[in-house]
Amino acid sequence: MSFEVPIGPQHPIHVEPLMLRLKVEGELIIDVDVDVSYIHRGIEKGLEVRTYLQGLYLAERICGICNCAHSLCYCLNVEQLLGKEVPPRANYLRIIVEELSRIHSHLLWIGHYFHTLGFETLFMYFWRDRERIMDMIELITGNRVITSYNVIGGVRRDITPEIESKLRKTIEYVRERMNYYDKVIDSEPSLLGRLQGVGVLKPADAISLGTVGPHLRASGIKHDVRLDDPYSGHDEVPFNVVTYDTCDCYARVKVRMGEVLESLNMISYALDNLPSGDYRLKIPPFFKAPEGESLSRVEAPRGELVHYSISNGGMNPYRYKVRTPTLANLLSVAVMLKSKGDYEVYIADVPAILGGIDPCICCTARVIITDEVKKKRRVTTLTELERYAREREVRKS
Amino acid sequence: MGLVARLVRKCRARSPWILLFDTGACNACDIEVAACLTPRYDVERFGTLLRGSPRHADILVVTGPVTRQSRDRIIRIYEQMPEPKYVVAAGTCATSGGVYWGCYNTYPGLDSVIPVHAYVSGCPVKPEAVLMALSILLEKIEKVEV
Amino acid sequence: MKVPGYFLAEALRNLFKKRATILYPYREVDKIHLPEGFRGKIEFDRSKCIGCQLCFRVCPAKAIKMIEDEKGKRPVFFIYRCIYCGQCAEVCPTKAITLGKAFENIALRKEDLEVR
Amino acid sequence: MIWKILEALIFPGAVFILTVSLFYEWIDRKLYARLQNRVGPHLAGPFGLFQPAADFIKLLSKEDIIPAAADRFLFTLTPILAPTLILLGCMFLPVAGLNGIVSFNGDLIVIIALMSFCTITIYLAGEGSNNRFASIGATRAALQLIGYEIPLTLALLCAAISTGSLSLRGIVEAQMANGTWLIAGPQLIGFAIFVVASQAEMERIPFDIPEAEQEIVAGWSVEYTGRRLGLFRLTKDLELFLLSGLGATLFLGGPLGPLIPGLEPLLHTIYFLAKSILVLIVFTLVRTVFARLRIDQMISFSWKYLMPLAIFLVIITEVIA
Repeated sequence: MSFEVPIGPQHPIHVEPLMLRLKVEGELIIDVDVDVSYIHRGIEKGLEVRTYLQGLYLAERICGICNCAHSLCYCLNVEQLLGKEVPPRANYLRIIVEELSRIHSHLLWIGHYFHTLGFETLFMYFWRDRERIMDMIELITGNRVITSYNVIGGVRRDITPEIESKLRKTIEYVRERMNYYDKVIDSEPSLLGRLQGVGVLKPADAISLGTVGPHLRASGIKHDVRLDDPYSGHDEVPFNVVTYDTCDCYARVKVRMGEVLESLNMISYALDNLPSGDYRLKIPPFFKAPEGESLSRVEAPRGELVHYSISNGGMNPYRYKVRTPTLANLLSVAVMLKSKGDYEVYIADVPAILGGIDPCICCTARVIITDEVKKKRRVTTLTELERYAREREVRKS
Repeated sequence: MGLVARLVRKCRARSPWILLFDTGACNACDIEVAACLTPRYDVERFGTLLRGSPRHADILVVTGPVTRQSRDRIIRIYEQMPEPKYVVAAGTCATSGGVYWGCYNTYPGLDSVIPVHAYVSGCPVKPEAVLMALSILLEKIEKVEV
Repeated sequence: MKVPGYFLAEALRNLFKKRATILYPYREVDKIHLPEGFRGKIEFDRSKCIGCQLCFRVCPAKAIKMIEDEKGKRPVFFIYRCIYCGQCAEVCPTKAITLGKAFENIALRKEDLEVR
Repeated sequence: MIWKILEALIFPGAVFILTVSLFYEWIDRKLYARLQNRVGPHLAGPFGLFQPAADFIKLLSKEDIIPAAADRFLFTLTPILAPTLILLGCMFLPVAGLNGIVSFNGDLIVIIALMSFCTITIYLAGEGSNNRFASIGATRAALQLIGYEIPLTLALLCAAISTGSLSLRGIVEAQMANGTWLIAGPQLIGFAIFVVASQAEMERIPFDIPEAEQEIVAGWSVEYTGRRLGLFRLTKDLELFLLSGLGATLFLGGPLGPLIPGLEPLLHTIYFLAKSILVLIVFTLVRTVFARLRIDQMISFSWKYLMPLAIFLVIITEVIA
């Protein structure tokens, strides 16, 4: 006997409204359908009625956790339209804040992930140590989460030597804690039992489903926008791409742990080699962008983020399109959640697998298919989207 | 007012269980409200527990502008909560829609959908502000002013 | 190496450590982290304002409305719409708008959240 | 007669047990918070001492909702039945003196039976509320019973075998006669099994599978509001008292300790409470350092490791005794 269990829109598994319709047999999940439409706000349309400057603040609020990546991507996009190059010091400052927000996002995710697995104490410790990073972000940018640090033509504030010394101290503290937590994760059997062998995604599947970011790297594939298509001075700051080849939830935790350490190294390097000079170009609050189109890519904490815009020479973009990493990753969740053969998925694995991709639904809900003939708007379900992706894959090959 | 009624009011003010619902926020307010649970802020000092089921909760903390899709859900969750219940609109988007003006899928503020007892402005709200809002609301609950 | 309860030592160590909690709304008010340059509630100096409307035009949240008073045009700020981005303070030519440190903008009625 | 009734109602009976079990919840929550480097409840009374009581009174005063789809009979019966069963179990504990309020040969078996009945009540409570999460939680609670029930019984049985008595009084007296507590010796293993299995009985981390918040919201209690929920929370507190008291009685000698003539009942109570708080601290530490297991992992853990260990212990105890 199978019956349907609705997870969401209000469910402690995930604070954001996300609807998972699970078809279960006892404790085993046999089918799943994902609906992410609860959070669709119409941001892309909203961007078209704002000036470029106002749009920056809306783009930043597509997602609160990866706001730095979104605002950076928006700024790169508009700077590309305008044909402006930001000063080198601004690039380094952007890297520092971007990596800080990556650390904050990863710590937040790891902590919350353990919370969903029922390991409350580790959740508390991770979030306690994350507060140090939040203090640093607040010190540099003036706000804890939504930083508003990147502006078109550079960054908003400079870093003082006083801030720099505090930042270095925090880096040392966080690095020490990370090394300790790494040991905890490797030695606690109740935790390993929930992580190892759960939600396996083979590298070939990961590519064909179009996953990005740490989720893809946990399947052992070396892909990182910072390396493949360096932006904002990332070609000058050395770093390693962390990959792991067990392809399960354990690998996803380990990859993010490794990335936190890498980001700490990048911040130290950027602080050591901070170029002097100006940190912001003078750009008036109201301007018209020349006609054309531009595309920018940024490695957000959750993976590759793409912004695309068309300008028709006006004060505001003619069309703006955002493709967020969670949308790419959600497809793989639907595949990983289905029990097939000896690969069994229990209801208890839903937090582990869904959490494993670091879902950020507020980035995601922007797929609406408009039926021109029937004049009806409907939101695509994930199964349809998955089918669409597969068909396209077939067509390509 | 009788002794029992005063005791009950005091107990209500000392044990507010909260339910967090996101009606379309950008996640920033969510993580800031969630950060209240953690060691630095520790909202359990007030006796607060974060509950998963609306049936157990006393205070509904809503973040984000109300989207069309989640409007019915928030009303349903509000109706599932047992009396007496209170609603806190956390963040600028929940109080007024904030930066999402001109987006076709959002409502102007939470109070156009369900009654709201306390507004916290901030983008995102600082966890300290959430604590302050809770303590103000609890004081008012004790004196039966909301 | 799998060790059940590996975490116990750290947890016990934290039992005797000082708490990480700031007892904020009642005590230890000075311990909260409010750095220089924190973007809080808008503070407005009427005497410096020249009524140029720049803040009204750049505001990304439509939190500013222009009204007429006895000295001419001036902005009104609706804190319940404000997103604390600081753009108005940045464009203001006479620095009449600054961002203060007040972050507890709480009200039981919406009308209380306004800066005039 | 009057004396006996007073004993059952006030001290060391119902009122005392309820107060102490609320106090135990406070210890549990506060210690849990301190282990996580937090403060924990501190506003309700000194150090938040009245926090559980405030929760309980608040829940009593809230609106009472019975969902239309729920079974009214079960929905009304189970919240009353569950705390009653556990409270009855607590009556057997030798809180003040060597005897419980009720004491007869074989009361250990009765306690075990009452705890199983309580789990069955919880199963009915979940199924009666006719909600998908609640029925998954209820099924998990029943499934979990299969896992921990036998090891728990065997662990308690070993204590009975090694002292040669099936009554709590007999076990305490045997420990008094021996001069050592049962935990010193092979029964240390029994204590370990007892701690693990009682975590499952009380549905706490790592075995809080039936009410796993992140998976099935609040499990079997998802539809209960107001005073019904309050009674279920009270059941959890009473279980905390019952199991920590049981552990203290069987393995730590219960009310035993150096006595001053004339003050025996008081000293017995103090020793009993101190030892059961010690067991409670062990429970809390276990809750702090583990992640939640999956239901299949839990069952296989208890059948692969706990069961053979318990049977092995029975054999050893039999050989020694």
